[in-house]
Amino acid sequence: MALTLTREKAQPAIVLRSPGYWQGVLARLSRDRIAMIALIVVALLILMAILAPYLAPDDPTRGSLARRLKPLGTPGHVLGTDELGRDMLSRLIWGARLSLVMGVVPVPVAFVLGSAIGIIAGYAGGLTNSIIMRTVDVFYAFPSVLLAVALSGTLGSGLTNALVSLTVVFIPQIARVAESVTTQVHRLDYVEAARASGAGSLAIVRVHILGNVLAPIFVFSTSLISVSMILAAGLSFLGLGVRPPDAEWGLMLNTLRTAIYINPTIAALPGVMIFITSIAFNLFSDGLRNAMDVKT
Amino acid sequence: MSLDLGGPAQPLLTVQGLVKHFPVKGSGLMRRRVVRAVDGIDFKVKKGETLGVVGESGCGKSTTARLIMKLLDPDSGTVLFDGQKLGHELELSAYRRQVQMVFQDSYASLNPRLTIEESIAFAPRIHGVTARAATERAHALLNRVGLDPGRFAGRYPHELSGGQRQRVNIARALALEPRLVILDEAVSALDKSVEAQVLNLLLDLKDEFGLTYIFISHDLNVVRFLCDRVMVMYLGKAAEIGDTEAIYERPGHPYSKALLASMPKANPAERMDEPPLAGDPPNPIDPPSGCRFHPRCALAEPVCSQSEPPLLQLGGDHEAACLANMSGSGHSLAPSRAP
Amino acid sequence: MQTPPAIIDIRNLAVTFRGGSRKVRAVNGVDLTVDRGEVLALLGESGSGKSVTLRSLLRLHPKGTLIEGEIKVAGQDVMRLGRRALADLRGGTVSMIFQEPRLALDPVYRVGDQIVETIRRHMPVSRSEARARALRLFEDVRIPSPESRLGNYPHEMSGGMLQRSMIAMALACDPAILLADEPTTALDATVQIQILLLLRELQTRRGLAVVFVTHDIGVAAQVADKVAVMYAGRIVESGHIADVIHNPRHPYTQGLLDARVELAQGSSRLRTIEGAPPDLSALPPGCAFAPRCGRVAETCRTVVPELHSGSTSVACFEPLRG
Amino acid sequence: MLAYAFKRLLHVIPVAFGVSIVCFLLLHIAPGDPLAAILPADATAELQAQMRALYGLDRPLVIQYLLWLLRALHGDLGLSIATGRPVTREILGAMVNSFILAGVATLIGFSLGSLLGFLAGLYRGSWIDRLASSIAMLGVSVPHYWLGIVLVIIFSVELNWLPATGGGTDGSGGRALDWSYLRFLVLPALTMSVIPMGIIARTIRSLVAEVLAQDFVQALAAKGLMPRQILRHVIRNAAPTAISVMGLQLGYLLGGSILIETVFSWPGTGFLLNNAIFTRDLPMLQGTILILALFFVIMNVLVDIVQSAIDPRIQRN
Repeated sequence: MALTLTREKAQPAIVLRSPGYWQGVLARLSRDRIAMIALIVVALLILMAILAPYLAPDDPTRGSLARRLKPLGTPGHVLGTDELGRDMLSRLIWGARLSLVMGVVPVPVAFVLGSAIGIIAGYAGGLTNSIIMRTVDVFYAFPSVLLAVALSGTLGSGLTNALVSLTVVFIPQIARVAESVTTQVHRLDYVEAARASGAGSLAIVRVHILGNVLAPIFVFSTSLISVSMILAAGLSFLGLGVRPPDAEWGLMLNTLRTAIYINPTIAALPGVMIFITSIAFNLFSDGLRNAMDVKT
Repeated sequence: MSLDLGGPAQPLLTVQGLVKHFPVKGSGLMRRRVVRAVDGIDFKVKKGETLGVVGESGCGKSTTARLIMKLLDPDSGTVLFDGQKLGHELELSAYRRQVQMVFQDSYASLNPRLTIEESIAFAPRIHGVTARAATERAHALLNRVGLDPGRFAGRYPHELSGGQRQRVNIARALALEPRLVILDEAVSALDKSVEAQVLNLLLDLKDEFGLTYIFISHDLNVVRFLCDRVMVMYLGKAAEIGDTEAIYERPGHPYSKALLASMPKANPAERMDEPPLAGDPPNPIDPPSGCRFHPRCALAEPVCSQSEPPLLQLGGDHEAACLANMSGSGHSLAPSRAP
Repeated sequence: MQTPPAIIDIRNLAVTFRGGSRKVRAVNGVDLTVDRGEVLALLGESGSGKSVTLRSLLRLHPKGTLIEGEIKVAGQDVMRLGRRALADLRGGTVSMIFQEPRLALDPVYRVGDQIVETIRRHMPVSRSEARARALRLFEDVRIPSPESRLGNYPHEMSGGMLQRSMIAMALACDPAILLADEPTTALDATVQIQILLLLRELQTRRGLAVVFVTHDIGVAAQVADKVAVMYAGRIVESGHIADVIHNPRHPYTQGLLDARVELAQGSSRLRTIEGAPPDLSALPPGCAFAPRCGRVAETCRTVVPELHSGSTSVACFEPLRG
Repeated sequence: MLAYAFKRLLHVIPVAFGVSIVCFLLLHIAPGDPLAAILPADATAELQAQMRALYGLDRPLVIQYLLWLLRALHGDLGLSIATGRPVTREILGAMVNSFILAGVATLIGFSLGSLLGFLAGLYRGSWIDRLASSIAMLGVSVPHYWLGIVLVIIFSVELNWLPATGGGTDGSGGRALDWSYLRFLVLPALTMSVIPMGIIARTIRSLVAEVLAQDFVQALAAKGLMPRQILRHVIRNAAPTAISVMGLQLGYLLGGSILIETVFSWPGTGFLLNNAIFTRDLPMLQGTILILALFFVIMNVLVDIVQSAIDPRIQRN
């Protein structure tokens, strides 16, 4: 049965190409008005963080006890001043830097590590799966706030420790999702067919598994950014994140707590920033989930 | 390109004592229950023939296919391909180039993120064919299964109809130039008019490439049309095996007889009055003792629940596992012991 | 000559689904009558509109579906029924069984309770009376040890048993009409014939009118008095089952019958209908079968043929035989 | 059923062991000498060695762990460095307070969340859905500790209706079912209920949509049931999952109560944890984390068992 096929000149002049999955996702996403607004808000926040030195009207760390807790609309201090007389607007703008870094960075790191762990466990199955997943289960057995607090509580405050703690919190969550989708995909007929054609594990994972599991893991991970923002600011709020006098929204919320009787509006401002960021990430993640057509 | 090793008389595939049990999820702490999906089957597939495998849900047809494909590891039993023992004389990767499979669900068996040509070209690429040559082969195969590569090569599975997708799956299975193709309910999900087109295509391809088929189906009419020989399975065992005409004309097992009689005739004048068989196919967990068919069998006698009938030759290649055919079995219909 | 009015009378039914921006014309002008005690098979392939036509009799379509035409069932104008009256009709006068009984029963209620619920919805009876009635129904559909089976959850029953339960539930309130949507397609061959024979027996005993949707000519031949063959949302041929099977007049019916594998035993290839059914969101202007038809004429491509009666009614400009 | 419960409990043992190991190791990843807090700064090497031996810190890690575990299994988690009282007793006292707060918050969150979720799921795509979904979205996005501060500003500082911080009858730490006690509970419970409200609403919304898409719903309509009667089936189908999500939320709230309890100075485990961190009271820190994590683990198991008991779809064997 010599394959006469290859000798035929069957190559068509033009092959019609359908738009691929990711093109479709982008198209659907760009039609989702709410997701696009959320994306713009996120972009503006990031821009604000990058351009903080140019945008902030004042030095965020220099204050004067003479002008403590000035109300909104004070000349020269549009958003008032904090308990040490530092300009609130400048601190909120500068605060975006540490707040975003603390809130966002753990998620991509955990995405890479968690996906790797979960996909390996899901693809290998059997004993390897059991060993990996039971270990993951141990960390998953801690409520996320508790684990983050426990780790940074013992490691001590500071940016790096907070980042490590948050990453450790999210790895098992992402690994579990990755494992479960990988196990599902692994059972599908097209993976069986690929195995049946003699493909090795690496080729199957690269061609057939990754393309089909990354989307749901990615969507899940983006939904964690909002959680991470709240948690990161929460750590700083507890005094476990960045240390004063650095500007960070959670920490600002903490230090301004004493001011709620004197100038409540000012005291609530940093939380508004956390809230906005968290909503924007959540809305974008929801839009992404719809655009990617990921179930649950 | 692998050569014909043992000559035309050597069976292409020989399956001996194949067994596969699955543990039941969530079964008791003390007693592990198992699904006896495949419980000791032997059969041969001759070169160039089409072997039909028929039976109801839970009879082990699909498990058998996956065992042959080595997608599952058997608990015991051996598979010889062209006389070579799989795993010993014949390496798995070499075997897989020669045996391919088409699944029932045309959608689930194509990667939704790959274009049609990528799906077909995947296997040749794995086996070292250059990207360009693999794509060319994919286009040629698409052409051969009746899909214009210009229109279909760059599309994704969800943009095709069920019949078109199944043609793609056939092209994909042929991309490695296999000798044996296992068709696991490959046309069952298709509409009748589409099914007819795909069946003709399968016949054409078989002639053209000298293929051997194992055709798994629950549709006895299709099996009769397509297959040279048939194996009837019931609860993980072969009830009967033999030439298609022999089985359809003179079924040797009461189950085969009932199964054949259950096919509705497309003639209002030939309506049935009594169902040939009562009850549902039983669960392959804890199958009945003795002959597994005895609780539903019209010929069942006490002996049938006690001893398990072996496959017994009825003449030529035709074998059936029924105590009523076995002299000295103790069944009242059994022929008297041969002199 | 006064004939009693048909129990089902559909005139010029059209059903349009709105899937996003596209409009899918699933049913495209169907006329259909079924008499009391008569079994009609709606025969067709997927996308032919047979199932949609069936569901129209109960207006069981997703929100936003456009239904046009007249539907009269047991003397009631289904298109004009209010919410309450429509619900009274469903399950009371007209009931339905489905292709996948496992999916059509609520998984978290016992099967017996689901039947009791149906009975008490339509009949003013006590719980225990309804229970007794459910038990009798289970005996009628010949479920072994019916008493204990009433207490089963759906997942504890086999496919054949579930379909029997579904039939029991459908007959619970003595309907005049039973709608069956491929009720044996998901079942094994030996079970399928049991269910078909059970349906036929119950139909005769109760004098039911049945509309039976199927893609399988053999199944239709086993149960139906009359058959209507559908293609692309229209009926292309209808008549007594024996006439249609033995003397098909529409080229599509002929093609379907010719493609049967049973006929091809001994020959090397099957006879097929070339091509594929049309896209329902972009139907051709004339006969929908024209692009695949061997007898196509000029008119076929521009004008939609009406259903003309003869030995069987056929919608074709170039019918076979008379 | 019992067999299932038993099996599920067996499965939890390795996880519980793992949790104990993590808690034990926490002490050892802590920077600095664990004795630094109790030893005077000018302690002699001899005294240090003595203390080390006393606390078993001179033994191999594995032995230390086993000894610690053995004591923990007997309910002995050591003495608090800050107060000198047994850690176990301190935690159990605080646990009751945390449980009351988390329980009330879960109830509020579950009631509101279910209502919003069902409305959104049943009227999918309508303005009701959009409104309910938006509220749920705000619920899952809000930094709840900030919301607590805002509520304090409004109801304590501005309106002076409710106390800003503290707990117990008139802040004394006692418990009674009267206003003097409950008024302390209102703000923290409301604050704490917001996140579970959002999560439960979102879960139930998609759950309802999932149930409505199933074939049997059409079959229910086909047998003549009115929308209200169909709704009963939908609720019964969604209930097992909804209840298990509620159980998990209770576990989360209890384990994650530190932020809210700190904002409101509510005398629970979170508050205890916060104090332990800042006084470097490591036995207390370790003990609290261990107990909370184990509670969460057990909560998970209970949820599974309850779910399998009320959901006939789960094979019970």
